[in-house]
Amino acid sequence: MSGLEGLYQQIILDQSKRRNGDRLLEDPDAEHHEYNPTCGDEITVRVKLSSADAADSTDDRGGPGTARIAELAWQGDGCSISMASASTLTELVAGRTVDEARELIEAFRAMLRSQGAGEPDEEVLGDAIAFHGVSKYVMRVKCAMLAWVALEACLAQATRPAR
Amino acid sequence: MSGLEGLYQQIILDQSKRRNGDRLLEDPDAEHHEYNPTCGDEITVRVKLSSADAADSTDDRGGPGTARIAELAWQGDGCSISMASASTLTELVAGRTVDEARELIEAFRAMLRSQGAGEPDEEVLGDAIAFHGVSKYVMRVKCAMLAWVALEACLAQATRPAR
Amino acid sequence: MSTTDLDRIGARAVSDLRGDFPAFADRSAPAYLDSAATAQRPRQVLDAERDYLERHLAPVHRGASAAVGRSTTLFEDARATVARFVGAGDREVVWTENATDALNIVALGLADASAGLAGPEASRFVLEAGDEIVVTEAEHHANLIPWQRLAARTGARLRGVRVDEHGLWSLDGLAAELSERTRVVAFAEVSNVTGFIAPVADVVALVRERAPRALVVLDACQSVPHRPTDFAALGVDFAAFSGHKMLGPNGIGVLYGRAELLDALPPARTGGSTITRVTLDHAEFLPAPHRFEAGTQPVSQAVALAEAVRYLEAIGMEAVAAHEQALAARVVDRLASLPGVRVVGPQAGAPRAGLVAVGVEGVHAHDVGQFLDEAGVVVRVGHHCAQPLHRALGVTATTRASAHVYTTADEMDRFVDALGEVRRFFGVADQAAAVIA
Amino acid sequence: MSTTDLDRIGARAVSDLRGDFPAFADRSAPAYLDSAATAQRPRQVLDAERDYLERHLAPVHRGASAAVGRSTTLFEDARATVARFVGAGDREVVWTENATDALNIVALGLADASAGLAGPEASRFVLEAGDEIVVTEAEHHANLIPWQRLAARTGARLRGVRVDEHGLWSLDGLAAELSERTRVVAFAEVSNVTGFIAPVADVVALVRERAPRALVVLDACQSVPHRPTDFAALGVDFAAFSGHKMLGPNGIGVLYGRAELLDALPPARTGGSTITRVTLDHAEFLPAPHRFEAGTQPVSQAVALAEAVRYLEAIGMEAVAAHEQALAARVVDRLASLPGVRVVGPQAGAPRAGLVAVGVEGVHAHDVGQFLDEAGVVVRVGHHCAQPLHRALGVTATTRASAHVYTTADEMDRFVDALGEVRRFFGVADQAAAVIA
Ligand SMILES: Cc1ncc(COP(=O)(O)O)c(C=O)c1O
Ligand SMILES: Cc1ncc(COP(=O)(O)O)c(C=O)c1O
Ligand code: FES
Ligand code: FES
Repeated sequence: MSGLEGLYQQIILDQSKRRNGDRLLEDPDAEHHEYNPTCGDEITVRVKLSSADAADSTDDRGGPGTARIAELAWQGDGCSISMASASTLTELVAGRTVDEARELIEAFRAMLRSQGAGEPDEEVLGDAIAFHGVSKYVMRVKCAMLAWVALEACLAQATRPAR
Repeated sequence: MSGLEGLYQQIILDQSKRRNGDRLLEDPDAEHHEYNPTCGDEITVRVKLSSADAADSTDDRGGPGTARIAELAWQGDGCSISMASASTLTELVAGRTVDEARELIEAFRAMLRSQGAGEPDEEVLGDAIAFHGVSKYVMRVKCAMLAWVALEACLAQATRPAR
Repeated sequence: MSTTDLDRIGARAVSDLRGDFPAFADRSAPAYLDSAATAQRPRQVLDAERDYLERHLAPVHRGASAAVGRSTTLFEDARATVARFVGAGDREVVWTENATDALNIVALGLADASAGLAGPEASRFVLEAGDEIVVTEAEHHANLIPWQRLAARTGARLRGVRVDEHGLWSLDGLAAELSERTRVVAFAEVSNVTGFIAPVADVVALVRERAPRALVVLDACQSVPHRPTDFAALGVDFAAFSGHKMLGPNGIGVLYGRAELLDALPPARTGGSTITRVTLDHAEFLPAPHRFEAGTQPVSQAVALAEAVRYLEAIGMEAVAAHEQALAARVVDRLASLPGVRVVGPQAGAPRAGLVAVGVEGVHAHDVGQFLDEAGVVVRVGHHCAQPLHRALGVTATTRASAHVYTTADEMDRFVDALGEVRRFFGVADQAAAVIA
Repeated sequence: MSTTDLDRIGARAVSDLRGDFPAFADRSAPAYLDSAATAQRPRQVLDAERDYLERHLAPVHRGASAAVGRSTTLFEDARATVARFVGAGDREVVWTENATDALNIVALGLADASAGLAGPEASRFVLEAGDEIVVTEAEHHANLIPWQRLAARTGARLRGVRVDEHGLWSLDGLAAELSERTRVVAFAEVSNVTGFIAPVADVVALVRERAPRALVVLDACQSVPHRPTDFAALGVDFAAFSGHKMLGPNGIGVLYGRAELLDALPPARTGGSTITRVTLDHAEFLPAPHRFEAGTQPVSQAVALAEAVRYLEAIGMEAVAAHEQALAARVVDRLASLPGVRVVGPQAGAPRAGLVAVGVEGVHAHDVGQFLDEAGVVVRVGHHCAQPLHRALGVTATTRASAHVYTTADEMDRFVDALGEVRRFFGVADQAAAVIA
């Protein structure tokens, strides 16, 4: 796969046009605005959580990490990578618990920092493995991370004890 | 003559100890303080002029340039070159007209800018030719010029129309 | 101009001149079309700096040794060479870190004068609430934010000359912003985005007439490296440019100022070598240029920059300008027939400097840049440190190709050709575009 | 330590190490004993910069190209290397023009915070009339005048810790100047004139106890190049040093600051690359370090400085300190028996850094320097940018020899030997001196 096709896989080009989740979410539980200083692009991510249900809990802490992401939506503009990444994120996190989402974000970050090394785990990352190619392009890693970092900030906000 | 002996001719070492003119001159017609930023040394030159006498005038302008330097004195401290140069200057200018002193200063400056080239004119410069060697040492030219530049400023002051 | 003409610069073939640049030794290297950001350096410049470092390195202006004398002479000769190159006196060239630093020195100096940190000699630099600073909307952030800060520090008001839909401002637009209250007019001689060449002499005449109390500050970053410059003839008060855009080193820039202004402007940055007498409580400053040169200066860089100047002078700045402008004109001409590609700045036929920024409909500039990069064409994408301009153009980012002495027509052609492919790759090409590409 | 030991530095013979330095290729070259002003550079450092310029030169942090990616990675890796070397986090190292610039950035940032140019995050930087800034009388002008200007800008008062007849200050003397009103304590870890090594950790502890509102600013210009440094362990708030004194290039210095302080300090110099969003009227700044790095940075210099760090690390900073301090100690010992020569700073037996400044009775320092120069010994003469200290010592100027990794015992001996001749040459030697010389 040539460099460019490795970066812009068809699924990325498609997602960048599909823009899943590109809309206003009213009354979010958390919202975060992220800015990419290298290009000036911005994104605002908003989430709604459904409160933790004991039966849903995967551990016995029953803490805020067991709440579920009921809805994620975003607004913003950026390059095809950032838009595709926001769209993919929207698909992937719906219905996950906060802890699960955090693990996903961590795995995504690790893949993007790999500089092209290794094979991403499709079990964990699902369609997000399409962004593995981005990790070879240091200047574009931020594009792929933009929505994910914003979600991370939302989750921190939403699960902060004093909220 | 080795480099060092060319720079520090015996006459310079002697003059630096003799320090002709190193004293306070009361009620000067002009005074100027000069500072050497490379080393922090300073000198204050003061002069008294005797008013121009028509018979003394070398031209028929009879302007301020024909006044005579009755006395020059200085106070300050510095390296042996600057002290010797002030001392030599004191000896050389006494009794000269302002115009003559200016010519002397210009000749001295030209010699110091020569970077060692040429032969200085003893007729014009007298004992000051001993400073020819300084012209090869760019960092020391200012030392030799210090008192002379101060005198130049005094003369400008003293002969300024509105004084 | 035919492509054959485009392959010559002054008396030399561009292909021959490229032999001076180690960066182009590998002929398969991509086309480097980002010289407006930073230029490549000829061997002569690299060698001059290395020779200084290997054989003459010593402090300058301090001490009595012959080594210091030699080093000082090289340093001050470099200043004289650069001064002559831009129509300045030796004392009118201040070394800075870069052009940004140079512009800050002026803005911060005015702020200090306004805060009473200088004597009566600096009274003409004192700004008061109600005074005005005029910039254009097209300015690089380096020639905008320092003025915003000056406004905040003094209570003065910042006014922006608006740009039209191509990003261009006019003398009329400028005239409308000028008044007795105007204290600073700051603008770029050549825009790093639009390639617009400002009529500097006309601006100066207009300012002197309409805003007699204003200082004219010229951002000459994109002009000094590319065209003949004579600050004295232009009549500006201050000007700034950088070494690294003119085949010289990073880490050095120049603040030009008319001698009597520089001698009176308080130095924003203070420290060793700027002073005469220092007590624990007080310091007195040297005249210009040394009052601004705090601490150990970029000496090896000054020596190398002087060599860059000699290199450019050997080509001839008229020839440099002609070469680069012809390349850009050809790009603009060719792009006129490419659908979905919008050229920012002067349109086909109008004068422009040797750079061309474009927007590609439906494709983000960073994706365009990535595509071009893969096609072996290194361009700059982004807001080019000119966010207000881009906002006025209605885009976040553009894609810019820029030329220098070593740029070939073939490289510029590769830029245009690749632009012709980009929309199809990203699946946004319309019928018409598909036909042409 | 025997001279044999003095000819080794860590695991290497100094004579072997000198082979790395092109400046010493000519064995008849004079002894270069002015490294405290600026150091010579090893081939490794020169090559690293040239390699970057020939093969990797491209802008950093802007654009999407692979070239920019490579250049950015080299640039940020260099920052990480330098950060590790001084016990700092990557975000705690800001590139500056030189150490002077770094100190100015702190002082100007405090002034801006005090003038209301920053948000509530900068409230701890706000100085008011009646607040106090404490420096020592021994400071380099770079660590004095910026504080004078800050005092003038804010109405704060500058207090100076006095030095004794050798030019030394003490913890007690410092303690007497501290209070609740103290907002800044600025001092050099190693004096460039006396060679005094300040007890930094003790100073920090004292300041935290007596002056809890004070920021501790360390001038590390003469320490980072010569001894192991760990700013985090020392607990200082800010620190400054220069590349050119540590075998690296001119045109680059470092401001260290604790991350949370740097993120809150307003940037004095503004422009491209320091910002997030910019409108015509307003700009928002990035976190540290980028908020301070306005305009095109000294990228090739950063790459070279990182190589200088690796070079020093390969020797080992403990070994560097031991070598240089042993050379200086030996000079002080030998000078003790030379009449008419007064050693400034710590006397024989007391710890001192690798430099020795002297006064020669009856001979002006510049004449001493000229004599030494002719004897093939390059030293520094003057006030060494420390006029208040010299005034306290009762002299205008002194003569200083300073060592670096490449300095040999023989070179230092030539300094002492020539000093033994100088008074006779200028006709001021007394009987005793004549016997010894
Ligand atoms: C103690 C000290 N502080 C500050 C400086 C200033 O360093 P620079 O000139 O590199 O800014 C120096 C060097 O001259 C120094 O020795
Ligand atoms: C028009 C213009 N002004 C100012 C600058 C700033 O120059 P530097 O980054 O060298 O300070 C640039 C270059 O980026 C520019 O193109
Ligand atoms: S270029 Fe802006 S987010 Fe990708
Ligand atoms: S060294 Fe100061 S005047 Fe000569």
